[in-house]
Amino acid sequence: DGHSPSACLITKTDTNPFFVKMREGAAAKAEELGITLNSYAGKVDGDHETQVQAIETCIANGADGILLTASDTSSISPVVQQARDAGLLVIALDTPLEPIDAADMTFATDNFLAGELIGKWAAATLGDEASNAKIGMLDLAISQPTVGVLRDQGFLTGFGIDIKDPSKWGDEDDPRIVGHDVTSGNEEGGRRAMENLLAIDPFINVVYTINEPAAAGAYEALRAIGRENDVLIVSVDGGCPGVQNVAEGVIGATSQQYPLLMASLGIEAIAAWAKDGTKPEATEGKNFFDTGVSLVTDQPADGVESISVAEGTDRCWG
Amino acid sequence: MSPSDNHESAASSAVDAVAQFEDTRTGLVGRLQNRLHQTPSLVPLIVLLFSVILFGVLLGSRFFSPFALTLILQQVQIVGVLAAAQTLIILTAGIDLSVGAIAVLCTVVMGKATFSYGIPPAVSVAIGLTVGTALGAISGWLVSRMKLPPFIVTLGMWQIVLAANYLYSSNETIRSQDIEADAAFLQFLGTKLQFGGATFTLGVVLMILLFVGLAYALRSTAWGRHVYAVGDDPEAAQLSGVDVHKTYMSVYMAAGLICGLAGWVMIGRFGSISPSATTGVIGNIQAITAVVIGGISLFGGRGSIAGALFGALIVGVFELGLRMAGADPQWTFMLIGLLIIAAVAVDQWIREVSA
Amino acid sequence: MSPSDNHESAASSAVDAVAQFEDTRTGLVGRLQNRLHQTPSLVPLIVLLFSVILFGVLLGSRFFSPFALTLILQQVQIVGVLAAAQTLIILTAGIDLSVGAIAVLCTVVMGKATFSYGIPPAVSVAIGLTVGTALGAISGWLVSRMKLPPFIVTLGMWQIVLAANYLYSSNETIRSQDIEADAAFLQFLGTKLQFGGATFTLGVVLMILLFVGLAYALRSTAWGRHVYAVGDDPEAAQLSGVDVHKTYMSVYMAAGLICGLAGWVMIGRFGSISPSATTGVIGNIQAITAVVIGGISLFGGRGSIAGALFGALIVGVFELGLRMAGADPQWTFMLIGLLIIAAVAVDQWIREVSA
Amino acid sequence: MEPILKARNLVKRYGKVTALDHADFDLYPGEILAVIGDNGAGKSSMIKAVSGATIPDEGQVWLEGKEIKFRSPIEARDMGIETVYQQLAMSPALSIADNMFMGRELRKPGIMGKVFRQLDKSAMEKFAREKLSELGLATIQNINQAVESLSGGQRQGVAVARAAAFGSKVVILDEPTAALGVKESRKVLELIQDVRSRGIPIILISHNMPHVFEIADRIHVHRLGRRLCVIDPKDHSMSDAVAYMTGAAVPEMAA
Amino acid sequence: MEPILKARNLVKRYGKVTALDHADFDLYPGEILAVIGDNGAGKSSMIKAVSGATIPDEGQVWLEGKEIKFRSPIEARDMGIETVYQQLAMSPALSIADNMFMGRELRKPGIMGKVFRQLDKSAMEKFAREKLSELGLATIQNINQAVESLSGGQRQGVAVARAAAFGSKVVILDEPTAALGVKESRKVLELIQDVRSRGIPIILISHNMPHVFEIADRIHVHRLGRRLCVIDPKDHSMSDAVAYMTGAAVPEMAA
Ligand SMILES: Nc1ncnc2c1ncn2[C@@H]1O[C@H](COP(=O)(O)OP(=O)(O)OP(=O)(O)O)[C@@H](O)[C@H]1O
Ligand SMILES: Nc1ncnc2c1ncn2[C@@H]1O[C@H](COP(=O)(O)OP(=O)(O)OP(=O)(O)O)[C@@H](O)[C@H]1O
Ligand SMILES: [Mg+2]
Ligand SMILES: [Mg+2]
Repeated sequence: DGHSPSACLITKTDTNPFFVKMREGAAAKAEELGITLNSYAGKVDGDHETQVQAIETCIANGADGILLTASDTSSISPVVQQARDAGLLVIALDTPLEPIDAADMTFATDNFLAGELIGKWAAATLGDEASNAKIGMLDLAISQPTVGVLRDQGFLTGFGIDIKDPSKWGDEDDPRIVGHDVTSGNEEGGRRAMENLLAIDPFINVVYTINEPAAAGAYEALRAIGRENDVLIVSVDGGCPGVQNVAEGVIGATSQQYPLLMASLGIEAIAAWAKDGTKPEATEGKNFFDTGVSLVTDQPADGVESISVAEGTDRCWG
Repeated sequence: MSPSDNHESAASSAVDAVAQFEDTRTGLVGRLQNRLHQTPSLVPLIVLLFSVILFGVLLGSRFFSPFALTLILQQVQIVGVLAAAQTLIILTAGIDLSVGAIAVLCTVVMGKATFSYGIPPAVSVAIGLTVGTALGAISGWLVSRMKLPPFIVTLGMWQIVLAANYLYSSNETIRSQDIEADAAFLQFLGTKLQFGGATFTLGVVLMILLFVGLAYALRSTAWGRHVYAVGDDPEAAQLSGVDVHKTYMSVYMAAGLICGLAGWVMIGRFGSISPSATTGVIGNIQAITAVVIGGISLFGGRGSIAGALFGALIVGVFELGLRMAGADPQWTFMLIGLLIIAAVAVDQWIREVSA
Repeated sequence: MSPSDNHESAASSAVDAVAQFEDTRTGLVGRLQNRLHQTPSLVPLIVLLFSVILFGVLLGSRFFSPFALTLILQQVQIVGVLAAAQTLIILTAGIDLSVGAIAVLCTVVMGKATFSYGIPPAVSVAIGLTVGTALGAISGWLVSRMKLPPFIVTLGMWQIVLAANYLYSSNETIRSQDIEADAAFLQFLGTKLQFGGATFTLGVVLMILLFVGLAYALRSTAWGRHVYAVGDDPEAAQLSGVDVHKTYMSVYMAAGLICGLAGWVMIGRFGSISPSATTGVIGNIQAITAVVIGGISLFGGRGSIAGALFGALIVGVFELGLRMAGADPQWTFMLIGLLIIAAVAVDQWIREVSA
Repeated sequence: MEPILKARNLVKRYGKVTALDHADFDLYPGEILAVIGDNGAGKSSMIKAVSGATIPDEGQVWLEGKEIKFRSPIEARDMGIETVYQQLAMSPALSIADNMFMGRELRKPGIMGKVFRQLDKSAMEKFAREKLSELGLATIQNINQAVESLSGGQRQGVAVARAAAFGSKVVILDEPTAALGVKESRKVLELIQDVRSRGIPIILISHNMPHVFEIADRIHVHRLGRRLCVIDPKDHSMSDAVAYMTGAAVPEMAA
Repeated sequence: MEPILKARNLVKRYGKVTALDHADFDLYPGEILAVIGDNGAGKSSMIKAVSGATIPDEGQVWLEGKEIKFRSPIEARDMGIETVYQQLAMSPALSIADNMFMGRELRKPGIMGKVFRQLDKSAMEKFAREKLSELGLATIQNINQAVESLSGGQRQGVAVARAAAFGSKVVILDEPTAALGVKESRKVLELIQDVRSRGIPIILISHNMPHVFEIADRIHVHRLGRRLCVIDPKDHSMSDAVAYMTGAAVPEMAA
């Protein structure tokens, strides 16, 4: 129809480095393919309303496709359907919609798997001590957005703890868990939450963190009382500062995700859709296109597949 | 009569005329100034029209389509309804930080009632509205009887309601598909009315009716006059015969009820019920923004509720317009910040010029 | 003298005594009431002591340890400094929603100056403080000269600064280790002073000195009297010879500078520099909460700045205490909401009883 | 004759200050009772206590022989006591008509009034205009003008007109002419006499002795929080009154 | 003799209202000039225009023969013009001493005052107490009392004392006795004469004709936003003055 193809990228926020990189990847690919890209984001983590408004805007703008990292995976379905009815290709990035076929395709990391990897690694690294571990859980927010729940519950599962209801954290009764606290996914929250948990039990020796900035904050709190060397911190994301922190021993291991890859693949898919109406295919044997997750650590543990920090640094995103 | 005040009798033959002043402003500008002076809520209306035209010129028919223009209405319906509640509170010189949180809690209550306790949807809606009203009543009581500042009361209420909302719902979302299947009435306000490309939802209609109704009540009933009087000066209102306590209670309860309605509108708009809806966290600031852009004084007792609707629409126009123009979200955020200051500065300026 | 007012001369031999009223309250309670009446900032201090004792009894030596008690100081240092800025604004009957955002922007500016432009850290800190002061000056000018309500100005400023902060920093974090290696001065306020289990940081010391200094300035200098006068009634202050514009400007600039200091404190506390620090989003509400729990009137002109420090500490004690007592984050959030309302209600009650 | 309004042993304390110290008070039907006294003597406190604006700490009040305990000014108004307070109780942003009818608005007849509770603005405006004309304030151009745009004198006029129009048993005026010019003051004095001629008793607080002696039937002298004495203006000179209220002389009857 | 304060053709409009309509004004050294006029005649507007509280739309003001254009009351104060405004300019929550010295606080001598800018509270309190005693307000128990805890009369006393103490060229009083009792009013009148005896001219706005005729040297009659005439109280009766200001009669000289 004469105009150049256009695409929308809608992320949960645009303040988290993860989504910042995702946008950079999409923008680079879009420029390469001559696609107009408009980016939108929620105002805060879990902002569903703004995402709905963004999808509506894309429909009004006559875009060809939408790359969506949904804050609320089930509630978004009706408006996604509206977009698909209007002829837009909708690709879920990072987080699958519920049901997963609400989107045309999903390019995702499995957040539960990401958590599970670090959980297994932590348990394996502690060995027999795992049964006496004292675990601090640094989560995202009290509104318990899904990504936070998936990572948290994945970690606990990997560590070998009964997670009860997998749709929320905080209902576990395993005595090894000292407590949960929330961090907003940044250094500030990480430090305060760690201090709070240390005040409950100063002998915490395993710390799960929602992402690497929170891990860096937790590390500062541990350093303040001189315990930075005897606590195992694990995290999820795989951003370059995070991987560097793994290299320097601040973080023991992190699950690396690939937002740039997801975004550029998504843009390519939209370009193809705009050109001749072809839809992307799912990974063999899965109902989504898995962009993968890898455990980054220099202390590999038996039975947990991992990549080295050097490799992680090559593939990191920020 | 004592002789001492004979001199005052000289006043008895005083001329009764006072200085009469004519309005010297004539012509189009003069008449406009006059009109603005009499109806200050025209100011946000003018800003609204101006911003629609601005984006129309910038974006052309993409923006000037029935689809896009009615989309704005749909996008502001929740904030609009919350702004109506906020206006009532602000007119009494208060401020309500809890509006958004109450709305979200009401959605959760409606959902829980239907899906966990098996109550018929229509009754669940009524229960949700009752909960909103009751929360409003608590705030009202604390403000009116305990004489606590509204800012504090609703700040506390905000946190309490938000936490209660997460705890009560166990952070569980009720999916749109399930609601549609089992309790479609909860989504009733999402019902669409299509006229060509233009789409109205019952939620939008409700919002407009709400503003019309409140505008009538505030202007043409004793209750409305009392709301203004209490906002102006509660002590003077008390002394001149207004039941200040009753007025506060009615205002806070009405605001709570309207927040409940906003909750129902939310279910209609989003289909699902999610305790983590952002309205709970930022709905208050959005509503306050709409109210102040609408020219309603934060000091109470002054302003017309229509302004709040225009204020919400102005923000909606800017947000959609900037998004459609492809502005980065942070730039949009920043421009809305500028807009808030600019709108109020323009308002101030027009009032001064037209004084 | 005209004969008409002879009667008034009868007043010349009037008795000069007026009714003398003795304070009938004696005993311990009476003296306490009297004391509270004279020094209302004692009220939050009492609430603070009471809450420390409460958690001390509940949690025993875990809470009553030098570690936990000084941890509270460390945890409140940022909010405390922001509350000092907020107090100044609130004393002039304003409110500042932008304090947290300005603090975060200042951290980013300090980091960028050092790491992107290679400016020496000490100069970068100065640049950061200047930026804070300049932003305060803009708000002050809009409030004082354009006569815009502070709520609106700082609401807009909040959004603008926050967005500018993300855009300017491209959301990039500067790691603690890098700062330590290349620009340790930025972390200067994180320097620890250890006394047994008790840990103080220079940031905590700065916070306390700031409160002492401001308390002195507000009570014992002409500037302080002018701040109160302007907050009480700006028109009366103007008529009785206060340079209201200068006072507003000095207050907003001082608040901006203090926000810059809060930014420096943040770097010291977190080690790293992150544009997405939560303080940018909720620092304003936290600071306002501290101020109001500290008994400072939102209507301006009344209250003592020491109250704001006590208010911040009360919240800090409750947050840590509740967490240590095993309340989960959602319950803690809710209980803080209740605390806000309860603290202000108790304050109101004590004032009434001691009136 | 029974007093229409009677108070005994009223006590009101504000913290350390005892504003009313066992004050007594009597108002007889159809009279103009002036209350005079120094600044801070407790005159305003006394009339606030009998009109429900404050609740006295001790003491009793009787209206037409029945003991009453007002908990708000609304209750006093409902019983026919209208008061113009020293700090005028007006809502500055509302119109003159709105202010005059505050708390007793007229509703439209028929369904609009009953069901939709619509105000009958035109009726209220008409009434307000009439009452203001009686006071010689016909010059107010626009009855829908906000009260804040009136001069202090005009505002006081509106308050007095409201009290005079609605008071059915007692009208209380606390320094109604303090801010008024000569001409405007005279109008208020005329209005007071007018109200009395309708049989309604009036309490007038004033510092203007000539005015007090001109229209009062009895003069209540208040001093140090209590009634010092009641004098008849025909038997006492203004100098006597001033001497009593300032403490320069002691009234015989009290002596 | 040259007027010390002179104004010509002052115009001030508030929206539709013309508060000052080419008003003229003269104050001569050492005199007490009374300004009388109906409510809303524009008296307060005029003194606000000459004391910097409002900026007139048109017209000129001269102080001691030099044209001045005040942009704020501070400038007027710095030139020795002290004003007590009709709505008292006080900060209710601050103490009496704070209010008296607002904007011209005394600092401690030595380093505490110079470097730390510490206020000399005891000196200010001592001065404030002296000035209030002169006014017969010695009964204020505590000079550190907040102004809001004073009675209206006491408050007016504080404002007058402040103006009298600091006015070096002109003292302007806008209805200083409106809320005062007989005794307190007399004190203010005495104070006014006291200030004049120090050679400082005074402008007194009042509705109380006996007071005006008792102490004024000349009387400026204001009507409908402008000066109608200036009369000598020795040549005219109070009835004349009232007739002129209310428009019941037209002054000869103006005719
Ligand atoms: N709300 C209040 N709070 C504290 N003190 C008060 C209050 N109202 C009155 N007072 C005090 O009570 C005393 C009596 O005051 P009141 O107003 O009754 O005097 P008044 O006789 O009406 O004086 P005026 O002639 O100046 O109006 C005064 O000392 C006053 O300061
Ligand atoms: N700030 C203002 N805004 C609007 N109108 C005003 C303002 N100040 C004064 N006016 C109007 O200007 C006119 C003159 O008012 P001004 O106060 O000067 O009268 P005045 O002679 O002092 O009266 P009074 O004896 O009642 O004090 C009045 O009609 C008044 O309503
Ligand atoms: Mg009184
Ligand atoms: Mg005047």
